Amino acid sequence: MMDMSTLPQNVRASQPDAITGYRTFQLGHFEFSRDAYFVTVKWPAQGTQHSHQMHADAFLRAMMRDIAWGFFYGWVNFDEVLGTRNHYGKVDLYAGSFNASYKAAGVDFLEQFDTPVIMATFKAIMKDWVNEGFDPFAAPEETGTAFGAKHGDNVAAIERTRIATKRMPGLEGDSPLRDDFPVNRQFNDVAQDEPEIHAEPGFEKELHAFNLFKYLSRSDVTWNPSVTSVCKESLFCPTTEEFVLPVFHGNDRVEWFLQMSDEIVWDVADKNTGEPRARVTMRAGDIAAMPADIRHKGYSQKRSMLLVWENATPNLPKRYESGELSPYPVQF
Amino acid sequence: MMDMSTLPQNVRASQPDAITGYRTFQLGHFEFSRDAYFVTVKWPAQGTQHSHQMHADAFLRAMMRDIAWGFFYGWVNFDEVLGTRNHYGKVDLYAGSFNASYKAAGVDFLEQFDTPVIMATFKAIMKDWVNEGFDPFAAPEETGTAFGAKHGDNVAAIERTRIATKRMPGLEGDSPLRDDFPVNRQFNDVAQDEPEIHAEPGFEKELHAFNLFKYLSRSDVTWNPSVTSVCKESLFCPTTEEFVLPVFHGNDRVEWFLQMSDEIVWDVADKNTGEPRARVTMRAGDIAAMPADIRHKGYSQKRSMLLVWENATPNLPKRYESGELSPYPVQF
Amino acid sequence: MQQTTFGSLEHFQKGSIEIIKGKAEHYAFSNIYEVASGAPPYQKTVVGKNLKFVIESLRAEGDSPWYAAAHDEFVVVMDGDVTVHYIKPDVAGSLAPADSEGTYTLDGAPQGKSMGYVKLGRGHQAILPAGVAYQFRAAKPGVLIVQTILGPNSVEKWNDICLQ
Amino acid sequence: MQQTTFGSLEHFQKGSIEIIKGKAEHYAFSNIYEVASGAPPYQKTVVGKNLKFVIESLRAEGDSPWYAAAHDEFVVVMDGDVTVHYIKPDVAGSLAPADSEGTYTLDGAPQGKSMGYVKLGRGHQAILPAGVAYQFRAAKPGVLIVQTILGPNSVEKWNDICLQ
Ligand SMILES: [Fe+3]
Ligand SMILES: [Fe+3]
Repeated sequence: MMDMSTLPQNVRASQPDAITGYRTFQLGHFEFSRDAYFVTVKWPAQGTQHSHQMHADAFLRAMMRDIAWGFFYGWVNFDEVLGTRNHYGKVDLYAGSFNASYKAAGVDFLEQFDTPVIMATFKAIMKDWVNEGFDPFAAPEETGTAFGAKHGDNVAAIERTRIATKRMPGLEGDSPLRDDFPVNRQFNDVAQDEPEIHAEPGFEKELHAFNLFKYLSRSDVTWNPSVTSVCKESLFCPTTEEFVLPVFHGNDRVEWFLQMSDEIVWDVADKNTGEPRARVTMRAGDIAAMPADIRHKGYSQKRSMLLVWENATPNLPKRYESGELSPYPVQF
Repeated sequence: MMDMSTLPQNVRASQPDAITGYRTFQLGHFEFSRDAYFVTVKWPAQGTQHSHQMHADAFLRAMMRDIAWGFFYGWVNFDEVLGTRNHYGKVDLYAGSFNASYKAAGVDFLEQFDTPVIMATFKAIMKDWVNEGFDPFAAPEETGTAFGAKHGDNVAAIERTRIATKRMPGLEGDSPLRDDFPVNRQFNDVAQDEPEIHAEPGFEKELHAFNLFKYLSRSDVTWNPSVTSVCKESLFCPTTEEFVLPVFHGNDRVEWFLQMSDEIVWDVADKNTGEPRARVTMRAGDIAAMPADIRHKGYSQKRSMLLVWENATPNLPKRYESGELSPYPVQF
Repeated sequence: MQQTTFGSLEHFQKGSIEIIKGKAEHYAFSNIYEVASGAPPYQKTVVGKNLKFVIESLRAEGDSPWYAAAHDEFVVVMDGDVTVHYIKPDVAGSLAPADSEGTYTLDGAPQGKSMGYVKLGRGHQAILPAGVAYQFRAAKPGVLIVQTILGPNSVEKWNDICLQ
Repeated sequence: MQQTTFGSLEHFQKGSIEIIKGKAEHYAFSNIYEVASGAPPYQKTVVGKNLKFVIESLRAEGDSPWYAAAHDEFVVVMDGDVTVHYIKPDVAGSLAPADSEGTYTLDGAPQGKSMGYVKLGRGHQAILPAGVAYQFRAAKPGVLIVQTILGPNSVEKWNDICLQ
């Protein structure tokens, strides 16, 4: 059990509950608590307290991504009520702020935090609430249950960090390949051959190639992109996907998907209201944009390879929000 | 594997899928298919096909209730898109018809079926899609997974029937008590004593009492009310609840809840649009009405005893729908 | 295992309503223990009403009047120990008017034959058969719920008991 | 285990969009295999465009022109077998204008030193380093995607390739 003295300074938490063993956390005016099956979030609105409940597994999978992605680009909706919005240095935590019904009823609430403060709290929540045997990065078939009273922890699983790549994995001084990782059970049929590199003497460090599909077949996480090539601010961030994206991602810029294998279906909804916009079925070789005014959530019934393509150009959020840039990447 | 020849006459199903092993079912213009993780429902709207996806476990738990309850009173929403509405002899199956966004976009669809036809199809879907080890009536801690390719079946679990009671369980000629059932793991502390019945000679069959809490502690299902007392059309339908009500029930009449033990939180939403209305926290001894114009979904973090109180007076749906009866049971 | 929590006269924790749209009154939300704790013995306080059908919360304390109804009623003991005594009237149908609904209070024990009694503890349910007189007896305060129909003795005081 | 499904020039199954609100065009949805199957060899067809950045789909067939860019580019072979040959120019920065963006087509192999070659199969990725000339060679038709910046050889034909 986590000792209070090990809580980072900025994290406000109760003693462990006598019955469930879980701590309750305060972040600004928000309160997060969990029990055997659920996570409950409370916030003030209209002079009283409102609350919202999520299944613990869904909540932990969502919060894990928010942490691993460093709050990512734009909006990370844990579900239709709760989420974060990244302002890069500061982060909004909100309940109902991007839900048409909550907004209309005036029971929404949003509070901004310095990134280190919210990050420390989120990490402390995960450390306390993820039980032994539950891996929030894993596909359902690969992990134990998130449910029940507190039993143990799984710090190794939740402290995986996203690999930073400068140009391309395997280049000297750059991020490592994954040859030490086992091939995932759902990619046993993916060829494990490597390209032949025939460099002339003196050019051994300049020529470089690797098997991207092999690399992806050895990913031990789902829905967790990592960079494999950098062309200025253009980032290829492929990832392996199984089951469901634990968040409904609302980007503050245009994002592209290239489906490298198998199939993902995307539910697309309005970024501000959550109202449904489209369902996009992408199969191997399909490429499509996720406009800057939507949120998206993917379903992958078989583990699949998805190339997420991001644009890290500075100041994009302002340029999209001001209307300078169209939310749609191509006019035709 | 279910043989095609065993499919009831009215049920339209494909051969088992070569990869997943599951059949695809047609019901009117609806199509139901499942894969390792998801159930997909398709329907026609605006000259094209629309679809919606649910986690297989959530779908199977919802459909199980719809079958066991005989389509129940009013609306059984599997989630915010899909559901059935009971017309007692006929049943509407709908997608988006009670979802403000789908309605506004015109992509909703509703089709009415004779009750035996939709019932036969739903039962055939359950028979084919529920794998060995998965019990859609059980709490998550008590069952194996619903996921994966087809493996075996669990006919015993899905063919449990709701017990019909004429006056009170245990009376001569009435439904049985549950003394042969084990006490549920979460009710090990519930007293198992029985009332003392001191009947004078000749009145042994008229005096009757039993331990209702003991009876409930031995329920082997969750979220599945059964009748324990009948006062004309007033039916006490207690049930034991753990985890989450797999449907969002929209009643066509007023329904009451009396929380007999522990705690349930209810999400309440508008019956027609799905917009949130309230969250009601009920603890032991609390009694509250669910108005006739809402839908409700409960969360029970510990297995709890809930008395659902129904009114089986004929023609209530019309009287509420016409406005003759207020959706709120009491004015004060 | 988490303990199973029942309520009692001594200890109950009423829940709450968070309103997003609408009114708390729509839910007619009360607590049977709270109602019984504030009521005189055997006041048949209506805590649930579905058209003519009701659930009443009763504070059991001492001996109740003798009651009868023309239809089956049911009692569940929600706290304490309660004995129910039954008398079969000599003249069938003499206690409550034919086809009447709800609980009638009798003027003492009726002429008839003792049918016996049942001793109920918490969670126990007994039938109160149509046409039979019955009386509750409780040595210490307890709480009953009765499933019946709105009748001459039913007391409605929603304003006092419901969350608003 | 379900088989892993990749696409190819010979076999791809394009997905679809169900519109609830909005337009299919907003998603600029195409398929790299379909695009490559309808394109002349090594046409740099833009299939993804994020401001100036692009993903191009190329049908690999025979020898490509020699290319170079002032910045790193990357290629992933999505179908077939492709060899990439590299030449380091004698004069650094002589192949693409300084600070230019996108891929330049060279007039044949440039003066310089052979750096060697890489043989890529399906799923293999290679770097196309800044300032270096490179040429694709494919004995049989295949499909490449190139991560680069919109340049003089990029071809945009969204109307022809996207779901509408
Ligand atoms: Fe995204
Ligand atoms: Fe209900």
